[in-house]
Amino acid sequence: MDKDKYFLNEKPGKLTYSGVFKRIDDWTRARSLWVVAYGTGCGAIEIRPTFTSRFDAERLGMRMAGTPRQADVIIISGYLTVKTLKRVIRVYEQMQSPKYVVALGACPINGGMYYDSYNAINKLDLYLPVDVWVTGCMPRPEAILAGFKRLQELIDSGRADGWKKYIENLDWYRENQKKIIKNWRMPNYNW
Amino acid sequence: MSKEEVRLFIGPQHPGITGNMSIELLLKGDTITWAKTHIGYLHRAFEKLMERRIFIKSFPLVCRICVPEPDTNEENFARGLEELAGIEIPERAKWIRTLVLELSRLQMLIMWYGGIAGSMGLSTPVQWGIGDRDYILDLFEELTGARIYHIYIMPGGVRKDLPDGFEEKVLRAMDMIEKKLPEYDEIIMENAVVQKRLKGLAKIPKGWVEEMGITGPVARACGFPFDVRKDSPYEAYDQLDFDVITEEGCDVWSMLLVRRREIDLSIKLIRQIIDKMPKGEFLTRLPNVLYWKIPSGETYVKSESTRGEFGYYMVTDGSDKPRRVHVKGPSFIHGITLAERLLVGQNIADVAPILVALQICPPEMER
Amino acid sequence: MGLKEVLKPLGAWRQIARRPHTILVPTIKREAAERYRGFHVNDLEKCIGCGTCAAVCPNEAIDMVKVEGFEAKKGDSGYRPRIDYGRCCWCALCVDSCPTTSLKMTNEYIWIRDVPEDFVYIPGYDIKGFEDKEKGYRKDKEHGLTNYNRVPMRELDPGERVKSFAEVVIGYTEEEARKEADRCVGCGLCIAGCPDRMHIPDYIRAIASGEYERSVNIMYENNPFAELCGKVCTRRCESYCSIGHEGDPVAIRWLKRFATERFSDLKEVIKVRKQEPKDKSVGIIGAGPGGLTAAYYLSLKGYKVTVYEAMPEVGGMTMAGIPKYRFPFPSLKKQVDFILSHGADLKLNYYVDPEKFRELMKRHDAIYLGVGLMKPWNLGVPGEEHPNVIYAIDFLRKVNFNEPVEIGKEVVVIGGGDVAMDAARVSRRMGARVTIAYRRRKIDMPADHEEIEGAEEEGVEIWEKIIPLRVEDAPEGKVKLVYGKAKMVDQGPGKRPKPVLIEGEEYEMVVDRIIVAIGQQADLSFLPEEIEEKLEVERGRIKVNERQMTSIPGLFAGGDVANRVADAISAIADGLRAVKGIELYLKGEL
Amino acid sequence: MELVERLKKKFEVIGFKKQRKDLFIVETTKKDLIPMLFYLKEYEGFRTLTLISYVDWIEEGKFQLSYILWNSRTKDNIIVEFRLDREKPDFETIYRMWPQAEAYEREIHEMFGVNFEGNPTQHEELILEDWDDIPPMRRDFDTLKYSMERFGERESKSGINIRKEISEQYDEWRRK
Amino acid sequence: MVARIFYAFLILLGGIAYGLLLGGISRKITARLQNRRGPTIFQNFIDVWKLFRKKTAISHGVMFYLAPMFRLVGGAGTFLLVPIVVGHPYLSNFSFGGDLIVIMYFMVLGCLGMALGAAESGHPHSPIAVTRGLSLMAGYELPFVVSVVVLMIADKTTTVEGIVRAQQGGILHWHIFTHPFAAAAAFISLLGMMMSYPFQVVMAPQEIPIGPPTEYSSSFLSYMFSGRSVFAVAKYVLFMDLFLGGATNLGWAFLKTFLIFLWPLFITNVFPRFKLEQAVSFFWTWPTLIGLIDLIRIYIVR
Repeated sequence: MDKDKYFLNEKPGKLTYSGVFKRIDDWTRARSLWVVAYGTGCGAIEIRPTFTSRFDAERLGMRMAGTPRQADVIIISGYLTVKTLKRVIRVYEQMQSPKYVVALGACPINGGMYYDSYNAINKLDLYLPVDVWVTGCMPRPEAILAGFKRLQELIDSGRADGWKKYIENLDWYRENQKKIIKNWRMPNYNW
Repeated sequence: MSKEEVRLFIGPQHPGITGNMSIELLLKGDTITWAKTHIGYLHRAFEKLMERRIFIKSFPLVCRICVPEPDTNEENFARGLEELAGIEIPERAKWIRTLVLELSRLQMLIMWYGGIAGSMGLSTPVQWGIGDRDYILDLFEELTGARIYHIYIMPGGVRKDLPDGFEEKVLRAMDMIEKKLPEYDEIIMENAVVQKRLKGLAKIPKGWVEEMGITGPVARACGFPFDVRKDSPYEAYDQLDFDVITEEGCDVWSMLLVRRREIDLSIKLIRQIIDKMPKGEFLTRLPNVLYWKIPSGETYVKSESTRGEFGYYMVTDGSDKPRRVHVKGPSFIHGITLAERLLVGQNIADVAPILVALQICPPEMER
Repeated sequence: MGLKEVLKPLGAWRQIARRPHTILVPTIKREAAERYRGFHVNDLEKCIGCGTCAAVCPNEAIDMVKVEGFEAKKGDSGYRPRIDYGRCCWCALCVDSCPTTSLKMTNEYIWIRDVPEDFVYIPGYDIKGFEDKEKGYRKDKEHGLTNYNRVPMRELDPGERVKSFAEVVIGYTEEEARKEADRCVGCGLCIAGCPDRMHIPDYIRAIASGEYERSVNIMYENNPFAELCGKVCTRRCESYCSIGHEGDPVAIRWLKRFATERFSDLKEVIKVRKQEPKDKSVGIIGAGPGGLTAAYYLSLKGYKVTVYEAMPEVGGMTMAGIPKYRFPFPSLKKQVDFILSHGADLKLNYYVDPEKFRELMKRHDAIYLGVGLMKPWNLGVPGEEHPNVIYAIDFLRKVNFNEPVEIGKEVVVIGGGDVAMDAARVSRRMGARVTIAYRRRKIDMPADHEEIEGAEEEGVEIWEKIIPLRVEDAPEGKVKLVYGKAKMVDQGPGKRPKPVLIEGEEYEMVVDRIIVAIGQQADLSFLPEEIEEKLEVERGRIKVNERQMTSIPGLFAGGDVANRVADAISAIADGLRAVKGIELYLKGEL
Repeated sequence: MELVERLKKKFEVIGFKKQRKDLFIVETTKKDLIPMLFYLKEYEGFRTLTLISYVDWIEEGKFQLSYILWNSRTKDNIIVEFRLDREKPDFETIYRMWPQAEAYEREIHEMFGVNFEGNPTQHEELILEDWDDIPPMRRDFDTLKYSMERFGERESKSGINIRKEISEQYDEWRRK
Repeated sequence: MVARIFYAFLILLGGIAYGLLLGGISRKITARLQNRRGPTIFQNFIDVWKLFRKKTAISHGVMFYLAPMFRLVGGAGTFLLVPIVVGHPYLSNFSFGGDLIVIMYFMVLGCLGMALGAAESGHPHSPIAVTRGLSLMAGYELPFVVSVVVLMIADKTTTVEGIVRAQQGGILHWHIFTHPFAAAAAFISLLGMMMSYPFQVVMAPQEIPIGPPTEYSSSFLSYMFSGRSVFAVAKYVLFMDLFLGGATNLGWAFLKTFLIFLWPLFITNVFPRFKLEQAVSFFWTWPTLIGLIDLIRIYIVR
């Protein structure tokens, strides 16, 4: 089969919702956040307590999804190296809309401890549309949960539209991504 | 890669991997015929960053080298600097450091104990383990002011004294964990399916241990009593009474046994430490840290982490920044040299338990 | 696999009867630990903007920014730390190294935003609602990264001191000096305190790393009297020291003394760049520290310099006014010799009168007046002309020049400044019982507190709140001081309380000598009339512009005669500034 | 006979230091390194290779390679090191002696640019991906500059260095 | 007929809802076992709705699209063939003579459809999981067939309804008591059918996350989700009919299916998973042998 046919290259059309459905959609989306199981950085160590018995994020309807296809949220847990960024972009583009990005820790905001490292990016929002930023190093599970609470509020009120921004400004994001990922061997994903 | 072989990547985005790394496998049916470890997803260039930071600025940096068990790094770094700068630290500091190290080992082992079950799909003890580990993190929070990155063992001693009543709290937590452990054993060690799966799994040839530089619980599971705490005692370990735990099975089950017994050992050691903790000063005053220069020299300091021998090779050149700090994490050998060889011939289903048993921690491999 | 192993795991279901230990965050907010390293708070009033936090931050997360309402003032740079939570790693090194302990951490830990730009934060200025949290990481003063304890300076025993004019301060050993110098955090706030703007952090750092020659060279860049300053400087800088807010300030003076005293031959140590000779000449009236500083730098710049001094020795007030137990003569000689070795002419015993002054004006292209304050203020009470009432500077000069002076057995010194202390301590050394009488309280005394302490250790009595009313003659060659007591009247905030005489009470004391040390004034009688007319004088001091030039072109002034601070280091500063002014003037650019 | 005496007899020992009671540091030459490692492994009981490390002495134009060995019987560590020409950093592999050396050498090749002749995998990427600059662990590689150029920095930084600022203020005063 | 279809549709919806609810309950119970609170029991409804309304743009070919439908149809078919309340005009569903064999065929249909779709998805995990799933199916089908054959021979019928009717007349007439070994074999194979640990080799997240549905998302996943839950309910109902004497009204049906639902849950949370070959060899030895005891007993009793 032709490789291109596997992946739709054009951008999807706009989705329109009518009032009630949109309301229900937002409500359920806020309460059913599946997080892709990808510990991208050191924050992964605090994600474990968050999702296990002591803090139990499942109370809020969150659970780990083994594959990006089924996930709604990707947690960028701390710094991102260039090598991981490539995978993260790939994971993010494999996720189905609507999808959200939560950035944990100081590092994705402005480089954090690794502001001068040649292998860690400094500003995540250049490459991915981040919906909620939680600072801390590492953010405690309480802070992570509060961050998710914030994300839920945003989704519930229909304001978490990072994924739309990503589609609309795809060229800009791509340009930034390609600037630091030198060997762009990635398929053009559909959404 | 022949026609009937399938190439499969375990990781980096994979619930069964022990961190942000990946293992490339060639499969023939369910059997692995070739394995290759890919790392670098967490490479932050610590060693490079340390070369351009003054010594005190490296101190918050080093604990991030191994995320689940940061104190080994802090202790190693501090001890190396003390050796090079010729600083004597107070007796109490040594004991507090030992306490912190053992607490840290205990929390890691409890998490690991649940984790080995989790690698086979048994998620109940994972939840228990990480939940109970949190009580030790609470202790850390009270002692050091942070849950994960303690930034506590600084050159010259420790940063703060034990808070009031901390000893009792530690003992209470130890009692609680000790009471909980039989339940873990029931569901993990005495579980028919776990035994069936782990006994005889991934036998390491005994000759590999010294040849490859395998250390820590993996070496001890092969019958080699390698334990830095005993071999070249650091901090207060020479004043503690304990035996090196070994098992003869060389398989994952033995590694499980060794670590299970080390949980008991850690609890025992913590009790001893609290018992023998001397009073007094806990920090020697450093020179002005902003301009601290250390005479030129080189050294290799090592300590026993949960995963094996953790070493710091340090070279100073008389300036206020280290010339070179090379971190030797035990996972480098376990994760690359050993895992690549050990996985060959195993079933795909056993990859996760083997990786967990080797306790591969990617951030310390690539630093 | 036996049946036991199949059934055992089922025992885990016991757990279901227990209460889960889940903490219901974020519904329930959990308080973090007592020393949790959470978000920062800063006491802006206490903070001095020294930037130590920014220097120690491993991530360059801390920026120093100007904050409204906090202007640069004494010991305060006017900057305040701004923390970027996109950089911070919560290591609390900033807290541990904050010299004033104003920067703290709370145990607050939740900070969530939708926009990444919102993570920049000026603690204390941006109100976030957790400012008054009690718990959080605090600096432990004993175990922080700042060393608050000064290495004590060894001194002669007080009993030993009064026996001779030997130097009181013994000086640091090399080890002590390096240890003391190492306390400096290098913030540079002290530079603002120094009238001469010496590169204090630089030379202290050089001492700490053992590079003494470099250290002295740095000092000589703008102070040719470094050793003098190392012994007798009023060390305003130390009151600016950031460490001094919570502990002892770095002993800048003693360190300077240590470094300069190490070298007996300054010529070998100090590398000067002498410029090619120029055909302009400058006259300097008064060989005090200011004048000699100007002479030093002008001669380095290649000008022809002539120094005119009325006294038989150079050094001005430092020679005549400072007792030898503080500033030994050989030390002065060493420095003056070095300064003069660069080509300046010296004319001693050259008393300038109006005639000579006119001549000098013609002879030289520019004149620098560094005449100092040689005329003592009068007490302003009846009976002051009594022969047993002497003036402190006269007294000190006579002692220093080994002229005979008789003070008897019992002396009262009136005044609370450094000169009063010197007079009192010199009198002690001459065997008298000394009392200091001061209008205000001891804490109000302008004298250096170390001097006051030293005086007290040596057995000088200090009487507070005493206002002399009149001086009367007393039998046996003694003199009687009649005085009243004062009460302190508060003058409102920011002003020091005023002593007001309590009417109706009179006391008296009979002593051998009354030494008056309430200040000096300028004696400008040597100026020709036409110059004196043109010269603007403001409250007893010659008015100069920022380049030390008086209202008369080509006539520069500095030192005590022109500034209000009246100490050696500001005289040196004036001299240094005048050099630049003179240089510009002679080039025709001023 | 002491270890150093035995070593000196057989090999060129440039420097020897007993850093701790269980840590020796031996400096030798490029030529003698591999024989010495072999001797230590086979005859002295230093059977385990713990680490291969590298130091850049850029001022002297040398690289230093340090081999840390461990003796499981006497519990001693020994650091065997030598200096390599920085211009032509070629050396030989020891992975036939110790299998883990393969990965260590691969890392050194990647981060430091030393060429280990005979190592079959050293050209494969281990940590970095698509690296196109000089090997990053060399001291002449400026990581801050690289990071700022490539990853940028949030504009919120004021860029004020207070110490510089203060001293500049006073420099201005001095200029007056 | 229209009414019957309408009611069947309603029953199907009810079955899906009940399945989702049971899923929610199982999550809650699991959470309690794991020392935590867990989500609300309605969490699965929320998940399904969210997935249903999520966008998707993944395309791997027609079979890829159809697989979830196969799954749903397989589940719904099984469910609609098993009588919930025997004799009830609507709740006995579409059961008919000889339906037990059809049911067993339908139970395989879903898996096969899934296998086809997953194989189309192109993700390497999916084919591995599919081979595993099919092997496992071969494993657990054997003891199940053995025990069903026991029942068919014992009751001399091939209809579920017949088997239910044969168990009437008191609790001791239930097959779980009359044919305990066959029942044991069937209940062990139920663990395999329900993909509960230790036989969870198909979706093994630590090995091949997460098996066949790896590439599926959005509404496909929600179909799969509801298909799976209705399939589970169908199995519970079938087991209730086969071994617990069926139900005379909905109340009993809920109670008995709930009891059956607890059984895999009881095992799944305290055992890790077998390897595939371990699982298959387990099925082919212990439960099959146990089931054969009853088969032999029936012949001997005869």
